[in-house]
Amino acid sequence: MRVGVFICHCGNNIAGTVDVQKVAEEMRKIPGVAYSTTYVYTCSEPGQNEIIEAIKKYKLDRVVVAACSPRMHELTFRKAVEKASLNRYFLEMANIREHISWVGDDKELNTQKAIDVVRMAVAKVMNNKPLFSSSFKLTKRVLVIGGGVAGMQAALDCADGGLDVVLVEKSPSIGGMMARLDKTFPTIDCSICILGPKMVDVAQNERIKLYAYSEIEDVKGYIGNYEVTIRKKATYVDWNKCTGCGLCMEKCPSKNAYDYFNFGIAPTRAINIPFPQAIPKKAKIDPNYCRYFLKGKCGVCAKICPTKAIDYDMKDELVKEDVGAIIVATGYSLMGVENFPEYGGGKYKDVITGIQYERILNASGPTGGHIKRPSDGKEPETVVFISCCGSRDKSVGIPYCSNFCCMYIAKQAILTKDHLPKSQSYVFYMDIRAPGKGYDEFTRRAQEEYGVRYIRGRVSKIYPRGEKLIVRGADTLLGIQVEVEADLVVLANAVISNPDAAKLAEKLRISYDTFGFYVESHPKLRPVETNTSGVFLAGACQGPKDIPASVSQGSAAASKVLALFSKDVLESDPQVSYVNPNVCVGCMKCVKTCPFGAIKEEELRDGRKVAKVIETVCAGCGICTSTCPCGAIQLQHFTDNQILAEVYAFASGK
Amino acid sequence: MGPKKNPYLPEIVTVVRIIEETPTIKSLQVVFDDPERMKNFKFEPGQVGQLSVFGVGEATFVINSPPTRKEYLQFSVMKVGEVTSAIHELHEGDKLGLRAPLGNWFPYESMKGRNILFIGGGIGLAPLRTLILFMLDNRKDYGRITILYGARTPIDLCYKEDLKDWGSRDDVDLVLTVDNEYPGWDKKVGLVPNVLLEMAPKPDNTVAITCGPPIMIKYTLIALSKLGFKDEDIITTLERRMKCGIGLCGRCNIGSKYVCKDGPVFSLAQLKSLPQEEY
Amino acid sequence: MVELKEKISEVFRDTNLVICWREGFDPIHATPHFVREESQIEDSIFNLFCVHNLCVYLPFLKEKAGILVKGCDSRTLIQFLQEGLIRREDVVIIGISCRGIIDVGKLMREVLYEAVTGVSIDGDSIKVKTVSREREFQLTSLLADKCKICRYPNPLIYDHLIGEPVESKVSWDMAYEDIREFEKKPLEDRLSFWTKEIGKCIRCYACRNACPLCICRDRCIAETRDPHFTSQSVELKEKFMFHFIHAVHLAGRCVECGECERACPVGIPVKMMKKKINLEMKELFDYETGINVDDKPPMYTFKAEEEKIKEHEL
Amino acid sequence: MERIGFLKKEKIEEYLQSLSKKGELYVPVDVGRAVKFEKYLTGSSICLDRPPTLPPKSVIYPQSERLFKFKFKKDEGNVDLIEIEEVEDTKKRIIFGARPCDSAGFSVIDNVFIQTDTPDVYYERRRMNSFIAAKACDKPSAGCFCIAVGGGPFDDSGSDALITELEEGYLIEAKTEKGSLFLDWELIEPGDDHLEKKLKKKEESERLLSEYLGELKKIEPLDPKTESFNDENFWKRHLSKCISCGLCTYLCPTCYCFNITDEKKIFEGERIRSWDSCMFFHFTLEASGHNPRPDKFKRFRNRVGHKFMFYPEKYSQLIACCGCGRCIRFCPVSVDIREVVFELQKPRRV
Amino acid sequence: MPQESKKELRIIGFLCNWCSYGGADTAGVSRFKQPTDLRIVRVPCSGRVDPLFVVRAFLSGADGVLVSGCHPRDCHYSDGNYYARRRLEMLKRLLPFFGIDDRRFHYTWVSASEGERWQRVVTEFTKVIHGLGPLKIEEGEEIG
Repeated sequence: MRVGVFICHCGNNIAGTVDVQKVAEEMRKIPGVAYSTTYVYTCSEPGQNEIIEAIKKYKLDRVVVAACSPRMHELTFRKAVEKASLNRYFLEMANIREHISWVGDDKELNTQKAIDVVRMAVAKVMNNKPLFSSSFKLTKRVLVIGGGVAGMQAALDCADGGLDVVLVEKSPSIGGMMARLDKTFPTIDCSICILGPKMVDVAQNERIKLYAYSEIEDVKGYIGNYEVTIRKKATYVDWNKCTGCGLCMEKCPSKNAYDYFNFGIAPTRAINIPFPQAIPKKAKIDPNYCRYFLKGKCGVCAKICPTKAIDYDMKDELVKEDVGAIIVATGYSLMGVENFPEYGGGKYKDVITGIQYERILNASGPTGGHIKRPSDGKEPETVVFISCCGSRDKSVGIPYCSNFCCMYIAKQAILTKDHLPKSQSYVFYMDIRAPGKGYDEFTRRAQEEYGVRYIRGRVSKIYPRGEKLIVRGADTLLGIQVEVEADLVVLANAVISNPDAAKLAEKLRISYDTFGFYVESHPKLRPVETNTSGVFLAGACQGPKDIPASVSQGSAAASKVLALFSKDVLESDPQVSYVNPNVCVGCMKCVKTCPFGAIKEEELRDGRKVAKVIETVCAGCGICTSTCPCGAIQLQHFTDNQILAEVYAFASGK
Repeated sequence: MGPKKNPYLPEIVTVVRIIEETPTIKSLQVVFDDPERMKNFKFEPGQVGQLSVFGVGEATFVINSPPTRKEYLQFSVMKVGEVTSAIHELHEGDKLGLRAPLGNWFPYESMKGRNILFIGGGIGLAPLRTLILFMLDNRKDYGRITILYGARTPIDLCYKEDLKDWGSRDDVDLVLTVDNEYPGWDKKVGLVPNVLLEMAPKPDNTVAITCGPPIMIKYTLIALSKLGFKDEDIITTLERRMKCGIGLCGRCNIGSKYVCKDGPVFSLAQLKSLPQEEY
Repeated sequence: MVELKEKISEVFRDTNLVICWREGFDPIHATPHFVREESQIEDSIFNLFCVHNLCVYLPFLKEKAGILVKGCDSRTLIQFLQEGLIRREDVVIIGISCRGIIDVGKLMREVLYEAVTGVSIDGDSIKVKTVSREREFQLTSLLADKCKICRYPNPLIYDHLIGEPVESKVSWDMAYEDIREFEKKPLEDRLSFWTKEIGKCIRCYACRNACPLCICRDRCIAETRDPHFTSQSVELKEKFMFHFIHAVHLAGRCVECGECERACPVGIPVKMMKKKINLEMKELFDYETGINVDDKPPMYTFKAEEEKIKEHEL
Repeated sequence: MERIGFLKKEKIEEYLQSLSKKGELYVPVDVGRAVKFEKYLTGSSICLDRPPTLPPKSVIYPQSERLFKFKFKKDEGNVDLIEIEEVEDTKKRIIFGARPCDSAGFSVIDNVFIQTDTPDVYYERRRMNSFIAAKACDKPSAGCFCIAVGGGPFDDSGSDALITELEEGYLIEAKTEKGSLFLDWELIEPGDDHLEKKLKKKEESERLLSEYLGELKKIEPLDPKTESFNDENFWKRHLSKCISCGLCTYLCPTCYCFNITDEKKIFEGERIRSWDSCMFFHFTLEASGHNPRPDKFKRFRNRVGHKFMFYPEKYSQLIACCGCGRCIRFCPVSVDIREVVFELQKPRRV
Repeated sequence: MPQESKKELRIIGFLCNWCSYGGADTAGVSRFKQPTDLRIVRVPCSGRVDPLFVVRAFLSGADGVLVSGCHPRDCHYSDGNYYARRRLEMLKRLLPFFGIDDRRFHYTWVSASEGERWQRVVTEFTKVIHGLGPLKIEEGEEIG
């Protein structure tokens, strides 16, 4: 074995507080180390060339670079050793900058620490094995989960790029949250007017296969080769026959069904089309309210339907789709009004949430766009908006900002004034967050042009007085208690993850944070990737974000998929686990603990049952290796012996 | 009597040349660091040595260069375990430990004047090579020399230089075979025991010497018996896990015989007198 | 005894193999008995010397088998089933309600290992005849330690049951009193206790091979160089390493049958370490080994919110 | 040259203290649930009333020992050099209180390790420098069968001195020249008067053992042609219960199989020889994964074969078993090697 | 921070690549000064840390062992730290049974952004180990 050790000065970053010459000398004494040197900037081109030359000149078969963090330059040096025809896994890095020179002042101790750490890396590299990736084919189809604006954008971009897309939407229509909005900030253009055409594009695109009112049942496989099972939920209406004429909805005698689309601001019929622009524009029965399902008789819709599309016996249907990549764009949910009892949420009808108010403002909403308060249908004169309801409130477990409330409050206040010129809006806020393009100007317009009164402070209590609601709070700027007599109170309720977000994440084997938002691979550099290769994120499922951000992410995820599919075969990461069938005792504990389902049972020719790793699914965490009692399954590049070699090298430094 | 020699102490040797025989087999040529020792070192064809990679351990290999050529000692090593992997990591100039010679050897004296049939598979040609070269260096002492050698693919054939030489000699019959058809391969195709049956060599005045993977040996022994070879005329060399190399540590025995000390060379007649074990 | 043989016969007709006991080389030793022929049934016994946990053979058996289990042994079967190491349909279980067995090691030490030529049991007393004399003991004084704190005298899983159910008055706390007592000692005393005990170890691996849950057996990492967790040297730290391997691999799996301790020729209290872990498993995960087939061994599962694991402050 | 002496019981401690000055003294000590040979320290209480759990084998043949150390050095050309440093142990060791079977065990190992053209210098050195006094057995212990394999409770082969415990003291008989080490003390009184008592004791002890063994009185070496030996079913029938641990071999005074492994730190290392057991799968496992003795049946067959067939074949019909009975007494599943050997010989007996 | 004494103790840390190793990097980038005793071994995930590595480190001469992974729910491999938490907790409770002070072994969670937290963990853990002094386990039988 001929190990080469290269100690980087990193200018003065390392050499300033570590005696790099001494480290190099100590390494030279180690048996098996054939060459040891220092260089000013090892990562520079001449620095890399130095390594390449040394490998050739001294016939090195292993390389240790002691420099900065491997998280920074491991790939750089792997490529360098590869240029010298060494397998890239014959490289190890010792981190003597971030972990030593930058955090310790004592040069002598730093040097000793560096000697130990580099020696440990030398010990490890001596146990390294060459690893080779294998290639596999991929299915060039993509699954997009969620038909909101992010998902639609992703689907359209993928389709434009020539990919077949499977789009799965949980609710009866695509459109998501944006379809419910009245206007969008800061341009005040009509939300459905800009979204509607996109929805139609999706419907009409031949490359997009839409499953509305469907959910993901199961995901099997791995990047390039997923098999997805989709549950098409029963609508009790044969959508092949339904023309969306709406006759059934008109005649339906169950008039008190909960209107999910309108967030329950007013009831709808048990058979309904959620909104006029719905795609697909098809009816569906809500069996929780339908008389036929509740009482066993009615059948009005079935009788009236001109195409005989009603089918009360319809069952959920499972379909399978093969795809090579998955874009998750499942969006977000909102805290319900009942979560704010201190504001009388759920108790006073005229305390509503921002999204409910959005529906009241909307021309296609239950009030036809006329602002009427829910309790008595009167036009409000005083409207109070309260920001940060739930958001940034550790006491309810939501420390984060919901991102867009400040903006929509300003928008809704402006619209209120437009609708009811005599009205006056108040906004209780903590601080105004308007960092987007044209955003700050927009909130100023609300105050300056529309006379919206912004009060910096929290509301402590809301209670009724006659027909009015008294909003009592503090004005922290003036340092006084204020009371506003309001006709309508709008709560900017917190954005939360979907209730089933965790379940879906587990099916997809992606990570999610404490709040149920999906975790990207890297917050800055890999914002739409997940740690499961082949699964990408777009929109608010990753965290609260507004429309432009969601749309950009939709496009970004699509471009990632297109880039991925530009190859005909994929290469697997060889840093995966491997089972030595001669050693495996077949206890299958690894199978049970693998978070990725990457290990299966296999029967050998002699009838013995052993574990086997599906290389392409294995993500390389090594849980199996620390689970396996007999050491039969080893995570390549982090084998027991590689780690133990470091432990023993650590110990021999005494 | 002076102090007894410590049989466990290796002598230091230096690797002078490494030959990559196949992707998994390397041959090492080593010389003793003590030039006197190199000069006086004596061994017989078929004897083995224990190579030490210090810190990793020892493993047994046959000295496959013949006693008639003593510029160096050659060992061929297939990469299978810890020690052999470490040996594969060696470079020219590296130091090793060696305990040799150990074990018995081919009874070449009693083979004089007889025809010799060598049957080898894969790295199993190694112990045969030492005897083949030895016999070629004493060619007149022996009758016809036939060598049947097989491997999985042409890439897996060892000692390609030797094979070229033997193939071109008039006084050696060389038959090469590989397990399956292979692009560009114009010699025999088939498993060694089958090719042997096809060749149907005459057992008269012939000694058959075979070495290869256990399964090949098993069927070759059957084939030879079928061809009428007497048990005394069938000679094989065995492999076992060995540690001490001097018949003490107790793991390489077959019945009362220790492969490291009483072997590794056995005639089929001897093997048949031992308890049945998997070879 | 008639009942025993009848049951074995019945099961044997179905399985062609019943693992039970017969008399061993002297009257105080029984030995596992693999009944593969009808004629062998006659030799089968069950008495106070049937100490072995016969389940140890099951995971390696390639055939269907009948097996005799005492209450404590039956937990092994449940643990096997939890871990998927055997299939329920491959075993026919003859359970035996048990009043306790003799600590044969203790008995041998009592008679200074003198060869025993005869034994007779009368009520609560046991007469042991050795080559030179006869001695009488109270049965309770020779009872195995595990039997004194037995909470499961009746098999928890069986197809056939022999004997009247036995009541146990032992509580969880009583069963783990020894561990809590030991933990009252200062750290240094604990270390020196184990230094002395583990110092005796000869790494014969009898504890490991007698353990029904040590399913690696031949592949144990205490003997390998890949992975190289421990060397073959007899240094104390290497012996410690072996016992840690043993304990850690049995975490949340040991059913406390005590076979490890019984098998140990030099009397190391090997079971204590596992009992300590079991105590923690109960406290941390409310998990007890070998009780419910549907339980999951705690080291192979998790909860996102662990109620009992608090983050450690420095 | 036989010399006899007598040591009063109350003088034993003083005696052992004196002995311990002549070399490293090992005596059987109760270490809690087991009796083990340990270095004698003032105050150690010697335990002679029961057979030691472990034979004193490890005193002369340690469970693990360093064969040599090696150091890595570099020359000017940065080439790794290796320096070997042999370990030479010339310490004098005294074993007091072995059993006759334990001493006989050393004789078995002597044949293999010393009577060969490549003697094991480590064992030989220790063996030559050690002095063994065996204590004769008064009564048979569970599983004892020394007389069946040519030994006896008062046998002195392999011992330098034989001790007989009498009521008032110990009769010490030197059996070799080295044995005088145990007698050359002022504490020792003339012993001839006690000889008769000893013979009586011997007779009694042999009678007890013989009665205990009943028909299992004599074990002959196995004929290499023993039919059942190659019959797989025979081994299945008798050894299904074996759990394949190494207890029998590690407790055996005659088992000597070993392993050699290297342990390395960064700049140095050592080659260690440690006990191994033929009952272990790893014992014969080859690097390729092939194992000529892959199951416990083949391994046990080899163990029985080694002791009762192969060894006798090589060493003039001597059996490599001293009949101490430990493998029977302590086997977790009570495998009885005598029973197996008898069964193997049955067809011939009938 | 000035070194009080140059006498270091042997502390080894197993850090998961994605969070804690990154956290230690962040601490470095931010120049958060730390005591120098700790030597870091990078592993992909805290779930890769076999409790036996910790044991081996102690038996080979470590005076303190630190394991750090991603915060619960933040595991790069989604479940690794959950398994680690159970196994390491088991070990932490087992060590004192053998007489090894459980304060010598600490496991915790540090994310890639928590440079300051990492500094605190290292500083305090090192202090704890210095408070306990070197771990002494008898050599026992010297090999022959």
